[in-house]
Amino acid sequence: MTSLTLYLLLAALIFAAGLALAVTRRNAILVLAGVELMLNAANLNFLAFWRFGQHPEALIGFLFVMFSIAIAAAEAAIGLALILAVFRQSHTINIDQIEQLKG
Amino acid sequence: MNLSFLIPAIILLVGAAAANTLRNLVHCVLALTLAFAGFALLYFGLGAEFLGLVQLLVYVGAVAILIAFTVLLTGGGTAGEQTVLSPRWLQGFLLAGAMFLLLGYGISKSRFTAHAATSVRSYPVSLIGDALITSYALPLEMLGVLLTVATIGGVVLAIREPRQASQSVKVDQ
Amino acid sequence: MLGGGILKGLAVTARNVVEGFVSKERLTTVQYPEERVPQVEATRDFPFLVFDGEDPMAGLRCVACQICEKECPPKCIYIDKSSDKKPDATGKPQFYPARFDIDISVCMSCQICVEVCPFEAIKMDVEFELSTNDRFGGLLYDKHKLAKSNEYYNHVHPTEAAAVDTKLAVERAKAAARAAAATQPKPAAVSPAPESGAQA
Amino acid sequence: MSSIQIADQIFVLLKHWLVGRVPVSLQPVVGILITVIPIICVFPALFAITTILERKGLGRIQNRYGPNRTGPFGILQPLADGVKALTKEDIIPANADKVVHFFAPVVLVMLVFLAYAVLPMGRNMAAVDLDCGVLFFFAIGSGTEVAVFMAGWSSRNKYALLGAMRAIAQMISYEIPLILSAVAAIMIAGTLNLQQIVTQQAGYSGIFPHWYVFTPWGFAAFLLFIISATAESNRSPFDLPEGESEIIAGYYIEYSGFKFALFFLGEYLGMFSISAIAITLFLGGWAAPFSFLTWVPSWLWFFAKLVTMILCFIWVRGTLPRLRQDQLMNFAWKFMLPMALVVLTSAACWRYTEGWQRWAISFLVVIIPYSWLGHGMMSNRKLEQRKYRFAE
Repeated sequence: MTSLTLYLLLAALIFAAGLALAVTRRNAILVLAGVELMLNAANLNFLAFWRFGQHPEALIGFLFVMFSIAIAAAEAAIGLALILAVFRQSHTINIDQIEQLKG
Repeated sequence: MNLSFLIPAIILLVGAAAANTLRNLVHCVLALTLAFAGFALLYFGLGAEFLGLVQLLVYVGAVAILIAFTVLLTGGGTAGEQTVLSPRWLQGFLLAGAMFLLLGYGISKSRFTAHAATSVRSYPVSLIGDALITSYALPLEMLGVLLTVATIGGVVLAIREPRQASQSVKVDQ
Repeated sequence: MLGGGILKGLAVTARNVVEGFVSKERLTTVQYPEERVPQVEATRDFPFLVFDGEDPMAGLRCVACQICEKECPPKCIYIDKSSDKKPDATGKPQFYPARFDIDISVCMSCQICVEVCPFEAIKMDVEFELSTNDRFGGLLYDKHKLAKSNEYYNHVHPTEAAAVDTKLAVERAKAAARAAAATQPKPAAVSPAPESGAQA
Repeated sequence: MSSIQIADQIFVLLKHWLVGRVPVSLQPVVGILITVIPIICVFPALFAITTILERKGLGRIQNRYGPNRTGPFGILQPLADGVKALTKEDIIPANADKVVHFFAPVVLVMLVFLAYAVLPMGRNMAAVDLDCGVLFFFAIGSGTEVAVFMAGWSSRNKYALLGAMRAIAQMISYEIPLILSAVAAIMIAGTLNLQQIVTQQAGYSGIFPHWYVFTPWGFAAFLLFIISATAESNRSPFDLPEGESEIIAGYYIEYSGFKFALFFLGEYLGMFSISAIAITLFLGGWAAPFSFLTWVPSWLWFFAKLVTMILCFIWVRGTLPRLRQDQLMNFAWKFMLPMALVVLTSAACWRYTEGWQRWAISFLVVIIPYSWLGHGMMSNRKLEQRKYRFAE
């Protein structure tokens, strides 16, 4: 078992944890948090492949993670603003109760 | 397996597990913050100091706080959410476990050739800067545009419509 | 220019600091136990009993008339009238307070007792460092503690005490003259003398 | 090695000598301990000195004496305060979230101390010579927001929560101009390493040093940095999060005894570290202010500058009244942020021009938007005699 495999397994575990968080919780904020956790796990994969890859000096995985973090920040800001807007509209953020669009 | 992997990994797993099992929303957010910090430590261990610090700055300093703010603004700071063991939890954890088993199976079956696994050398920041404004200039600019749009979008979404109350006051006068 | 006001404010505070070290007038704080502000003459806090002569108990002007006890708004004065009479400073037999207590933890320094006293027996003190470990007994003053000499009164409130002294001297001279007049024509009234003294 | 050099490097030499005494296997651990323990001792001591200095200084500003009863001239006051804080009962509110309530001050102090790892306190005197030291400092500094949030939320007190919300909003808002004005210096220095930023400012022309604060963009960036640093460390006039008169010490409100002392310590240590960063970025770090004073040891210069900065903070605290929340936010987003971007432009102009033009251009690039913005901010402030509707 190499270090790379260890990192990948850890990332897989965190990804699964993020998935569990996103699936089990009914609170929209925690669903978003689970998505963030999964994103981070993916970042960890990129970074591990960069580190143990053939050309770390090309910085490909590194820069990918950097852009990913920036995009995740934007995503979190927009997502939370959306949650706030929804909360103001329907006074709940339980995703089971937000069903106005149900036909 | 060395300490630079083990300690962050434990922090990370504890944080993720706590975020999954704790009932109080704010506790979940704090556990999530711990997990984010664990990621930053892992990045340090991987020799990506710069990214680890960016992770701290963005996730711990901004995203976690943002999530906490939203929790408080939506009134979730006081009440526990639901019981830990419900059918939905069971389903969710079964799904996640299946996901992990699938990924783990894939990883264990793959043949990776790990290079430079032992010598962890951090790259100078100037190298990153050079790469960002030469070969990655376009993504960087697009990212700037994206962040600007996101800022404006966030403001537009979260801003309150001006209240009607001020008009009625004027009528009174 | 934006920020000019901040610079002006900084200059003011800097001047405060520097001048505080240069001139003593800048620092208005009085370093209390070492330095004291001189008390003005009209200072008053709690009442005391004036006595004439050497012996505090013998010379108390108080005749235990209990007016102050009745007038005291917070009811902090407690007087037991004596059953016998003793000669006062002028030699006349008078009642005297067997017990005269003031609870100065209750006293509100209103000076009403002083104003109602017909005998100039109770006056306001200037002593303010009265802190004690015993909050009940330590602040309940009996007549031994309350008795202070006329000289002390003259010392703390010179003008007021001088006026009181001259008034008392005139009254006593009148009383003496009346007493002298009364001794010659035998049947004249002895009783009006204390009354006139009381009304004066 | 001359005696001047020995005096300059005395702590470094001492550390090497001490580390050389112990067995080789223990050397890394001992080396770390010898680096960390002085930091943990010196800066809290400086905190103790600062509290008495602040109280006496504020007193003098307000024409008072300040504390002068404990020991000669009151210099034992910090000791008395410390004993009082340590012996006080530690009260935890019944409704508080006990775990989070306990960890909030711990996290705060830990993060604040962590920031000291990269500060160069003298030539070769940084605990860690990190390649991206400035980024490390700001990343760690942003973590303190979490501690503030924990303190405010776990107390279950509306004032604590209000104070924490205010503090976080303020810290996030002022972090942007703080980092942007630091970026101006980083851009000119061309490095994120704090030691190298100091060496970039090392030269002298005549007797005057090449510090960034003596350039037009550097001066503006320094002012922006200091204003943001004041807000970031929650000091007056930006002390809304703990406004005593309105929200009763904010997120500290439910803390007593030693935990309160920890918060207090954390706040002051944050101020010191951010002053140290300002010194490093703009005031030449441990370099001497005049070329003929270079014989004075570098660490002495660092601490002299640090104490000067602290005195300036005290001076400002004694002068300016507290802002209102809307004024605070308007100032951050409508003045500080645009000015930080302008300063960045000015620094870029400085970077790519030569001779006297660079002075003229970068000066104009700063001063024109400044007067413009200043005029805009002042124009809607009509200062006139206040009218009282009911009092007259």
